[in-house]
Amino acid sequence: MRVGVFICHCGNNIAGTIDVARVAEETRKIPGVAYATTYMYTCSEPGQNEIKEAITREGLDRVVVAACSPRMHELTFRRTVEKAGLNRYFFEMANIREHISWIGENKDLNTLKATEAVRMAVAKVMQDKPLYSTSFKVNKRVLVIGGGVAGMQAALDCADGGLEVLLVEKSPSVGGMMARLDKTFPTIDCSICILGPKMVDVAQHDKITLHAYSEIEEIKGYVGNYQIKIRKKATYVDWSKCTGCGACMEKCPSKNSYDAFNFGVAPTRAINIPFPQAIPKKAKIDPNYCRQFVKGKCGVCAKICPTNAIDYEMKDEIITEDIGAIIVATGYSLIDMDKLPEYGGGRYPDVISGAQYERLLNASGPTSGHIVRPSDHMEPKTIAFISCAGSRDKSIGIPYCSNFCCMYIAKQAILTKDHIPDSQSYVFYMDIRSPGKGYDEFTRRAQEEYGAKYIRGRVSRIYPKGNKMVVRGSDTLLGAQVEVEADLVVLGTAVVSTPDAAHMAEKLHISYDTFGFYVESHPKLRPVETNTSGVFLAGACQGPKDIPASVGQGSAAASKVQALFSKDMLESDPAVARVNMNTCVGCLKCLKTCPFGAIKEKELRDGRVVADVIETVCAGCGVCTSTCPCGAIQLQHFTDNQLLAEVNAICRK
Amino acid sequence: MYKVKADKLKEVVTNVLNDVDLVIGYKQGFDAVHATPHFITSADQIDGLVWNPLCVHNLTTYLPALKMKKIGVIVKGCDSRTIVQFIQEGLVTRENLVIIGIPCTGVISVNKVLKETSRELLEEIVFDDSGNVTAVTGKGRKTLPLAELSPDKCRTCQYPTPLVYDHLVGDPVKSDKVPEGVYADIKEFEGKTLEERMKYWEQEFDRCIRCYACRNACPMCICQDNCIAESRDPHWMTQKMTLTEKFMFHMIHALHLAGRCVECGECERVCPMGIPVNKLKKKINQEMKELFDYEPGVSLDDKPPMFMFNVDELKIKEHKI
Amino acid sequence: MPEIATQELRVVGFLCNWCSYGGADTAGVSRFKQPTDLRIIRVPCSGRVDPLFVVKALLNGADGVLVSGCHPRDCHYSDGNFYARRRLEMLKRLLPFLGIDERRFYYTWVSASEGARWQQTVTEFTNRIHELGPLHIKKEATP
Amino acid sequence: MAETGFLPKDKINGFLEALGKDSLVYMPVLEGDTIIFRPFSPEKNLCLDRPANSPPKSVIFPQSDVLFSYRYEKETDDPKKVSVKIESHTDYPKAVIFGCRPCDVMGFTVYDRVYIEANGPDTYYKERRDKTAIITLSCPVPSAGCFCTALGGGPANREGSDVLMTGLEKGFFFEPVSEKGKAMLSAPGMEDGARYMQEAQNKQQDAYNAVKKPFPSVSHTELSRKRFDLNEFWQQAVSKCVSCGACTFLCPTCYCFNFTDEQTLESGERIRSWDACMFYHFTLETSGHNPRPTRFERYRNRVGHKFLFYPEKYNGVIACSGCGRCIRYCPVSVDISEIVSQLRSPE
Repeated sequence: MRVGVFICHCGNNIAGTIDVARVAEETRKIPGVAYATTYMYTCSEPGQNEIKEAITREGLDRVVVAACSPRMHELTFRRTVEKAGLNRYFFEMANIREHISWIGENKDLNTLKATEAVRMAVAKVMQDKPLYSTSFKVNKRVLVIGGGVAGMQAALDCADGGLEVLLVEKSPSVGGMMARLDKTFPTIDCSICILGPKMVDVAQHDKITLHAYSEIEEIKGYVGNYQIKIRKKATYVDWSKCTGCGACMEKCPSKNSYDAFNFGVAPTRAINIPFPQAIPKKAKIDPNYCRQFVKGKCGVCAKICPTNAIDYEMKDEIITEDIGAIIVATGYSLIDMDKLPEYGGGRYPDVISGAQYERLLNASGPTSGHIVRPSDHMEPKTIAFISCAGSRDKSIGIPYCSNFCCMYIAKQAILTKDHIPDSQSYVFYMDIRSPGKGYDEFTRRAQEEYGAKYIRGRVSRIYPKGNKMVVRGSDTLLGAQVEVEADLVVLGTAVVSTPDAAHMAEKLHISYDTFGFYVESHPKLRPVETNTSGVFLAGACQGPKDIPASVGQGSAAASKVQALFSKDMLESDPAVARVNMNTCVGCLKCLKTCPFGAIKEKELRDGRVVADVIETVCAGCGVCTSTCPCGAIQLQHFTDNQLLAEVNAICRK
Repeated sequence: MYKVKADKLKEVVTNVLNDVDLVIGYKQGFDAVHATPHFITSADQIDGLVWNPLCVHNLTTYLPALKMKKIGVIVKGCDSRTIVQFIQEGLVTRENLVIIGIPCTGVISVNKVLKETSRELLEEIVFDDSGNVTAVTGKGRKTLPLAELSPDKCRTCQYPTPLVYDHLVGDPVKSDKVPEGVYADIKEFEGKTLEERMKYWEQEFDRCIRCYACRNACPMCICQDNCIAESRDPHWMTQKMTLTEKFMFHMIHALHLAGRCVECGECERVCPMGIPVNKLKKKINQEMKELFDYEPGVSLDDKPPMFMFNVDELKIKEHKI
Repeated sequence: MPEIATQELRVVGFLCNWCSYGGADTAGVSRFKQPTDLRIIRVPCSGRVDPLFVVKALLNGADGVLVSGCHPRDCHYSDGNFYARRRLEMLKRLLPFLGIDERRFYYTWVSASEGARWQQTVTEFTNRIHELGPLHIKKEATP
Repeated sequence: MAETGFLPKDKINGFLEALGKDSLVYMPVLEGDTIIFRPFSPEKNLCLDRPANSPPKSVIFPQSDVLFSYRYEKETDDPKKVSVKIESHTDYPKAVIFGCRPCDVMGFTVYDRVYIEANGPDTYYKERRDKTAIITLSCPVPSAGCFCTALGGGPANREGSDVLMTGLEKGFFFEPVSEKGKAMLSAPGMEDGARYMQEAQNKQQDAYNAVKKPFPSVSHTELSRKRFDLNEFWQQAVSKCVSCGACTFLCPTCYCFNFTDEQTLESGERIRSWDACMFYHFTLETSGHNPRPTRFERYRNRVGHKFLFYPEKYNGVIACSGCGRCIRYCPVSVDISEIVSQLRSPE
């Protein structure tokens, strides 16, 4: 074997605290090493050329680069050796910068450690085997989960790029949170007015198939070749017949159904169309309230429906689809106000959430845009807004900032003044977070032009007094206790992940953080990718985001899919588990432990049953390898022998 | 008593033999104190069947290799745990098994008998219904209660009656041993200092000749011919007879049995060099019970703890350095 | 091959590529000084670490072994570290039975962002091993 | 100069210490319930009550033996040039095996034919063999499974030993067999043995009569080839075999080995280690094919080698000393003597 070793100075980053010449000299003594040299910047173009030339000049068949972290440059150098005609897996990196030169103070010890790190890499590279990726066909259909603004943007961009899109939305209409907002900051545009057209495009685009009121049942397969099951939930209305005339809704006798779209600000009918601009504009029955279901008799809607669309017998329907990539845009939820007892959320009718206030402000909302307080439907004159209601509060496990509350509270303060000119808004805040174009100016306008009183401090308690709500807090700027007697209190409730976020993540095999937000591949450089290839993120499911950010990420995810689908064939990563059929005893413990279901049984001609790896599904974690008692299943490039070679290189008796 | 059971057993086997390829039982071995596995494929072999405290072997060890055949097998309470574990791990096909269970009143430890008779050649050994054992040598006869001659596993046996069976020969027996007793030997050993323990294992393992009797007699050692102790790929061990390698082999054996060892004690019984091979596995089992409230081979619908997990592990706390 | 400097002991670390190896990188980028005894072996996932690797290292000259993976729930492969946790815990509880001080083996979770936590882990563990001194296991055997 | 010697019981340690001056003395030591040959030291628990669990064959034929080690060396000027330095290890010390049994020693005579006489000496074996003196103890009583007399041996067989000791009431009666043996008569504490001769002979005769004979005698020509080749016979006989190596590794006459090279980055060793025909790997071919895939085929080979192939090659000598270990220590009590008698009985 003829191993070539290239030790990088990295300017002074490495050479400053490691005697690289000494390392090269010691390395040269290893029998398998035919060539060992140092180089100023190995990752530079001349540096890479030096490697290529050395490979041909010295007839090297394996290469070790001792430099920075493989997480930084492994790919770079793999390409380099490949260009020189070696298999890209005949390459190892010794991390002598992050793990040695930058953290060790004693130059001699650093040099020794570096020498051994190189020694380990040499031992490993000598055990390396050439690996070749296989290519497989891609199904160029995209699944977008979630019909909020991010999901719709992603769907439209993919569709406009000529891709076939399946858009699955769990509520009866697309539009998501944005469709429920009154205006948007900082331009005070009518939210639904700017979103509506997008919703219509989604409905009318011939490349987009919309499955509203549907949920993802199951996801199988791998990038390029997923098989998914979609549950179309029973609406008890045949949407192929429903014209959305709304007659049923008018006549429906059960008037106290919970109105999810309006955050329960006011009740709705058991059969309803969530809002005028709904897409699709179809009615659905809520069996929890519908008399036909609860009492077993009624049937009013069925009688008056002009197209006989009502079908009380309707059942959930499961449909199967093949797709090649997935964009997850499942959005966010708001913290349940019961979790904020000090604010009396849930206990006092006149303490409401910012989201509910949006509906009160909205012309097509339950109060047709008249701000009235829930308890007595009086018009409030004094309104207290409380930001960070739950956010940035470790005690309830939400240490993070919810990103856009400061802005919408400012907006709501402004709109309140528009609606009720003689009103006075108070805003309790911890500090105002308004980065972004025109944002800070906007919060200033709320204070300076619209006279909202901003009080810096946490609210300690809210309690009723007569027909008022007393908001008690401290003004940290004045260093004094303040009490505001408000008619209505609006909480900027914290943004949290959707209730089934974790469940969905497990279906998708993507990771999620402790708060249930999905984790991107790299916080800086791969913000829309996940660790599962073929699955991308858009919008607030990855963390609190305002509209432009969500739309931007939607487009980004779409462009990632476009790039992925620009090829007809994909290459599989060859560093996956492989089974030695001669030594596999067929105990199938690997099959039981594989996190990805990448292992299946296989019966050989002699009747023996052995394990078999589905290469494209295997993600290369190696749990199977550490589970297999007879070492028959080996994760390529991290085989027992390869790791043992490293252990033996440093543990010698 | 044993005679009666043996006769009943022969009846059962006669019937079972009609619908299986093979029944595995016991017959008299090469001398008075040894029984030996008896592979019965035809009726004329049934007469050779014996049942008495010499029937120490765990016959289930043959089952995984015969997975494809229809087998009848005779099991004691302890042996039956192996089958339960096999089923948990899907290593046998229950439908292909006819399990003939025998409620067990204890077996002998050949080694203890030999010690008691100062290793004189044994001419005869008699088991009477009062639970006494009489050993006859050229130098005379000696009678002792079976309890004193039984292997340690019997002395703490919790499951004298098979946990799974198709036929039960004789009436169920209840255990009169306290569960706390099971790991008494482990606790006692832990009275030693670290240095003493290390010294102990070094001395014991040093006797190992790597004949792999412990491995091959072990019913849960499913790799057998593909054991990594002998393979070059993966190359975990050399063939050198250093203490390190012997130590390593026994660690492989123990860790591969983690949460799987049913404590039948065969590994220890068959070791020609008298190494307490079962001790490590018992220790691991003790921890499995503590950590996951799991005991191998006692419940058909358990799952072996090393091949599953809980997102929140109640008993596993973060460690301090 | 220079001999191991006398003041150093042999500490082996198995680090998962996605979290702990990254955490060690972060510590490096932040120039968090650490003892130099540790030798790092990179594995894709802590679930890849067969407890036998730890045993092999300890029997063959390591004085301490450290395994570090992603925090539970944050595993790059969603479940790997859950298996690791069970198996490594089992080993940690077995070691003293063999006469090996369980403090010579430590497994923990360090994320790619926890450079400081990594520095602390390496420093404290290395110091601990130095307190315990070299691990002596008899090597020769009689024929 | 006396023909025989007598060593009083209390003189044993002194005798062994004297031997230990110029050689490595191995003696049977009791550890727990196990007797194993260990280098002599007065603290160790010498035990002659019964045959050791494992014979002392590893003294002359080690279970694993580093035949030679090699080191790669780089020429500093040109890192591409590598030279190999080989170092062999044959400078063995003088050794004495004390207190083994006639059946154990017979093993060495079996090896001698293969490793010394047959096709040029195997230096590693011969060196140790020549440098080792063997003091054998005649068996006072047979152990379970013993059948040496059926194979032409006996509890007082002298073949291969340098001295035969017989344990008497007050001490040990020494009968030299070789020159090495004669020399020991002048060892410290040794008396003239003449007056103990009779007592010793009686002892030896009683022991001889006590050994059980599964068959009067056996020669490879008497065995039924037909039955030997019959798979059903073996399936019937050894379907219970678990295919471990206890029988072969405890066998004083088994001498098969395997070679493995163990290499680190700079150096390596060639190791000869015992192998067992009972192991699957023994005949496993690189292709994955195995001519003896089943356990009974492997056991057939074991019996065949001892009772047919070896005798055929070495004028009728049976390569089994009847020590009975493979019977005593077999996990499932496979009885080779029973199988041989079945092969012997007429078809």
